[in-house]
Amino acid sequence: MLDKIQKDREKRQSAWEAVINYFRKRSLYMLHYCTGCGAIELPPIMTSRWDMERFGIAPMATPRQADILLVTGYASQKTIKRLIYTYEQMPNPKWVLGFGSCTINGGIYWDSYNVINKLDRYIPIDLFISGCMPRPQSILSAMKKLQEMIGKGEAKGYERYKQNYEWYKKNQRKLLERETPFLDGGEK
Amino acid sequence: MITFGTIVILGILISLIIWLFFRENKVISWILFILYTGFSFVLLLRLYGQWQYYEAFKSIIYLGNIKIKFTLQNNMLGWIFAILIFGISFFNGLFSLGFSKSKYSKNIVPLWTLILSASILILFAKDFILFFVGWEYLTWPVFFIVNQGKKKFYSDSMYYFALNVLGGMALMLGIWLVFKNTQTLDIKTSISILLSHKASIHTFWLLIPFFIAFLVKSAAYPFHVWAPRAHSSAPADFSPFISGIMIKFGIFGILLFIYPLLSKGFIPGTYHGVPTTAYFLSWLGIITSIVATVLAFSENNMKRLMAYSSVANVGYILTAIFLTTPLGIEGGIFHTINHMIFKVIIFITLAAVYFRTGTADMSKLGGIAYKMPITFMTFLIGIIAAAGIFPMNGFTSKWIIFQAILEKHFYLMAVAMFFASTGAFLYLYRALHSIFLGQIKPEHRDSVKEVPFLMQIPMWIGMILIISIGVFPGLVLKPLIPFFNSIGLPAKYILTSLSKLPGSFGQLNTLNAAIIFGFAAVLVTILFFVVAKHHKKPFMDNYTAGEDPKDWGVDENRYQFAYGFYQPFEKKFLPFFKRSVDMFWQYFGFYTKHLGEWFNNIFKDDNNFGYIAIIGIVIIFIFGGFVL
Amino acid sequence: MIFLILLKAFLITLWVVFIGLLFLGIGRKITARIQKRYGPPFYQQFIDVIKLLAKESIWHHWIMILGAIMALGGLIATALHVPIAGILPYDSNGPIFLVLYLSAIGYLGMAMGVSASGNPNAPLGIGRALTLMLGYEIPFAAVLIIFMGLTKSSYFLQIAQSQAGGILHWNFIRYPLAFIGAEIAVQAMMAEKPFDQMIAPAEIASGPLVEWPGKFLGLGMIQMGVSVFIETAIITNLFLGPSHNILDFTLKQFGIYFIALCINAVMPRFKIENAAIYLWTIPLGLGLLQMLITFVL
Amino acid sequence: MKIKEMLENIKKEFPYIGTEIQEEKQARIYVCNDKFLNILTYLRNEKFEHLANIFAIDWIDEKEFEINYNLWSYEYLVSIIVKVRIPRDKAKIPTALNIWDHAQIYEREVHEFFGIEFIGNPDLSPLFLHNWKDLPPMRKDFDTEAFSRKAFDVGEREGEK
Repeated sequence: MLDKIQKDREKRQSAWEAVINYFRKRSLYMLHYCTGCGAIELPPIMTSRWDMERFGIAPMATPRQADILLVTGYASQKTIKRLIYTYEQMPNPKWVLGFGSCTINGGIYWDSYNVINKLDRYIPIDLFISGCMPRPQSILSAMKKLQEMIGKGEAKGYERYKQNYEWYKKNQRKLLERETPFLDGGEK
Repeated sequence: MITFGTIVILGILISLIIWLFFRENKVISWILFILYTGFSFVLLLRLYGQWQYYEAFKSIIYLGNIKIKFTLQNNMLGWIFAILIFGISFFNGLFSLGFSKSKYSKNIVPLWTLILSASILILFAKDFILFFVGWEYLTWPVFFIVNQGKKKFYSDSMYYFALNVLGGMALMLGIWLVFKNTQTLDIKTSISILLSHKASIHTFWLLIPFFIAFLVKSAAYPFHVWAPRAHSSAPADFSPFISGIMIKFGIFGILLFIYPLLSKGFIPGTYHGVPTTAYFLSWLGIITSIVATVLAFSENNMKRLMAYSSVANVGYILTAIFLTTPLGIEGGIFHTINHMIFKVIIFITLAAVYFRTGTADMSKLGGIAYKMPITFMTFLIGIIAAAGIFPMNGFTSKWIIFQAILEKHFYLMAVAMFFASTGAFLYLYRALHSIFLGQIKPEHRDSVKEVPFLMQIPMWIGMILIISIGVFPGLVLKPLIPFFNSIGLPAKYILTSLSKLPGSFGQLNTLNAAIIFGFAAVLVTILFFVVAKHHKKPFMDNYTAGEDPKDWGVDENRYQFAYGFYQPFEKKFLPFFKRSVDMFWQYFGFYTKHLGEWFNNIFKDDNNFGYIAIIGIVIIFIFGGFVL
Repeated sequence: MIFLILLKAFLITLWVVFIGLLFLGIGRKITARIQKRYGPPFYQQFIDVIKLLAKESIWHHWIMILGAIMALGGLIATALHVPIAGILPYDSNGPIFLVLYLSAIGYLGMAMGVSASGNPNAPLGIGRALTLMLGYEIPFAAVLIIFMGLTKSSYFLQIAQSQAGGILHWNFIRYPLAFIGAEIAVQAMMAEKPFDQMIAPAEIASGPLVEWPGKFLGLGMIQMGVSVFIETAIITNLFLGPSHNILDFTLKQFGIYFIALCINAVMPRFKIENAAIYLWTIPLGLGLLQMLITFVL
Repeated sequence: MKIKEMLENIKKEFPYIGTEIQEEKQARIYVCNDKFLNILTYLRNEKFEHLANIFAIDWIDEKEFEINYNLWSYEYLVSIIVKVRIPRDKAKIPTALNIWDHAQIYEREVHEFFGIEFIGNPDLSPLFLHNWKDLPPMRKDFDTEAFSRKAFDVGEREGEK
């Protein structure tokens, strides 16, 4: 009996979630963290050529109000720190879009001493956009895809971050708070 | 029972006792003070309705052939002032009793009781002699309190002293002129005599000394410079008294002597049914409020800022009173009473902040509200009232003042008053933010806590009073109906119920409006707490454009917006305002001092020129007298 | 009796919030079309508000919550005192001074709430907003006082009814200077361009709203809608004649908002002090000129 | 004044330097470690007031660092690069702080990326890199690929073997 009530409640909650998710996917406030060259692709998406506002996506100035964190391009060791700080300031639910090859595997900077290769080791990324640079169309299609995922309740990056918080913190700490050199050869 | 005599004599006696025996013991002093004010309050309360009551004292002083008789006559206006003064002082005393633990406290009880007994003389005096005695008797103790016997307050308190001595001298001159013209010192009689031969050429000049005396006391425009300085140098728990009560004596004087003369056409000439002189003085009130408002924008000392706010409110009151219409008087008196209440409350909260932090510089404060919530709520309600926003008492009286201005169709005046009224919002928000909100300073994080309950009592009472008068203006206006009847307030302006505000251009049911406001607030509160959850974050976890403040050594001190709050505004307007009056009084003081030094030097020098010159002047005067 | 008043108030509140948010949504669409974009659907603002209300929020101190409640509560109470085609929850007739000073409590609540967040950008934005407020209140007061003087009443309802008898009796035709002055003042009141210094996303990170997440922002959006409603309703009552029904009234309101939007879409932004000075010269000058023409000549 | 004359003048003053004209408005001066401050002082007095930047080159095969001072004259509109070579092992060089105040930040940068010590510069704390513990990254003997693999957990790439 109790089980049944519990199950019913879960079902109801999920129905409630589904309704809310509809509103969430139709209204996304975006904080663009313009680290690299990718920022130049944003104006065409926002202005009259592609106009992302028709999908309910609007730019916002502060992380407190944002739903999406758009990381446009590579993140260096120094920027990743700001990125994590910003991401943690955003209230739930929140999603991260990795933009361009650099966020996937470092792109052309893959063997550089300061460019992060895999961004999703440090913050949970819901969707990557491949390309160097990705064209505005692909960004828009990624947005649509993200909306679809949110609508279905699949985009759960923020919950992944909560569940695997220790793992993410460990990776972040390894990079940012290291005490020994990575390579032999040691101190300068 | 001899009420007034008792209060005056008791005040002097208590002052002496404290000065002789309890100078070091602040607690006993303040308890005596509370007992005295409470006792006097009860005594005065019993006099409501007995408007024929008077106390006469025989004296042996002769002035010419007239034997002076001192009479204290109960009157409605004086009674309402007195009851407020003793009530406010009572609660202020409770606050000060708590405040006396602080190292910033001084034992000002002996002087304060003297001031209170002097106020009785002013408020109930039937003749000018007693009025003048009370007036001077009020001025001097305040000077000693403001000065605090410290050198660093010398120049600030000098502004108070010089201007108020000027006012006192002007008052004496005025009384002499009145006596010369009417051969009587009784206030009421002299007014009627003056009115009976108003065509005389002296009429206007006769009033000028009185204008100066009363405008100085009420810190109106050209004389406003003393107010911010006196407030900032006075002990924190005495500032409420200056703003709440002291400056109202000027308004009382105007109501007592100038208003009856002007409204009966003592000075010929009218403009739209208002005596021309009064019309210009109305504009003086507007100028006072605008100047004080603009000066308050750039003020960093919280007590000075609120002092400017008081000056601005005095401007509204003067405007209303000098309309010389019954509705204007109603608005003026109502605003005087409301201002007494909310400004005392505001200054008490500032004193509470001072009590805990020991600074009056707003840039050194911030975030106090998180540690002193009651004080903050009191201050908030106080400034809402001061800004004249609806559910508080400031709105009700401002409504009547606006109605009074519109009744006379002075539309430009109403627009100008809107400027001052909106400007109040700016500096009050600045005070709210800089003192109470924003980031809390590291040095205040642990040391600051809420004031003890004893000191909260006046705050609670004040909050209740402010809100209840705001919702039920009849609480104040209804008891005053006999007075309004005596000045001829038309029946349509007299309250029919507790919550119906009268007005020339329409009425307002404050209770209904308050219900609607409460309804909306409840609705929003329900909405807020029904929807998604919220959780708390520390203050430094804040939007910093992605930077961790700790990395840059940025602490709460530097993450607070405190300097140059209205800088764009100041840049454009302040040079114009700063130059005008402050500079004038500074130069005035400078040259007066030089003149004094020059005379001083005459006697200091070894040569006998000075003596010869003085003797010469005396001889010239004597012979001149013979010749003329 | 009191329940009837409250029921009426509740229904009017729903209407005000609905129309306010609808206007904001249509406004976004129109702005998009002026900029040759497709634009969001007209009901976008409702979606935004519901999403924000469902979003988790952070707060720093309960004063923030108090401020948010005061802000929206004050503005809703204001809206309930502005006659909507003559409809009011009780027979207040729309007292003008009450509306002016009650809306101030909304702004004070907002200012207090954002200050309590501890972010210096917020008071910076509020400081700008208040400087602007000092600018637009004066010409607006001048215009209001003209009509108060003409009708000898301080009620919106009487001013609206005094224009009965066809479009030629409407105040915006009879007193065009006052209308232009009030329009400019209302543009500033809505913080539309060229008077949007307080928001300035690129300068001070959307100013007062910098630390307002989730439902705070949701309430803020409702508040924005309500304030648009109040401002357009005031202008409609003052200038656009008596309205026969609520639809008529709303269409007139929309007309006012449409003008503001069109100006907003094509304008740059004033500097802070220049905005105040502009408001004290052109609109105030127009208002005073109208006053002179009406009462003296 | 032509650039050739200018260099001849300098050479007259300091016979031990090497000069080379790059272009019409660009020249190089080669100088050994212990004398270069004199040249810099002289050049500054001869209207080369602007120190555009300081940069280093790692000649790993010759076991030398080359420090370059990029100077510009507003008077003659001529750029001169002063090149100083120092041994690579425990590289040290006197600071140019006494000649140009703003050399401080350039030297700090060079120190951070090459590990060259500027004797007399009071503040050589890290400027750009976040919490750097390895060899200075711009040195040729620093293996950036290995570092990247290790620090950023790249592992083996697909199709690399």
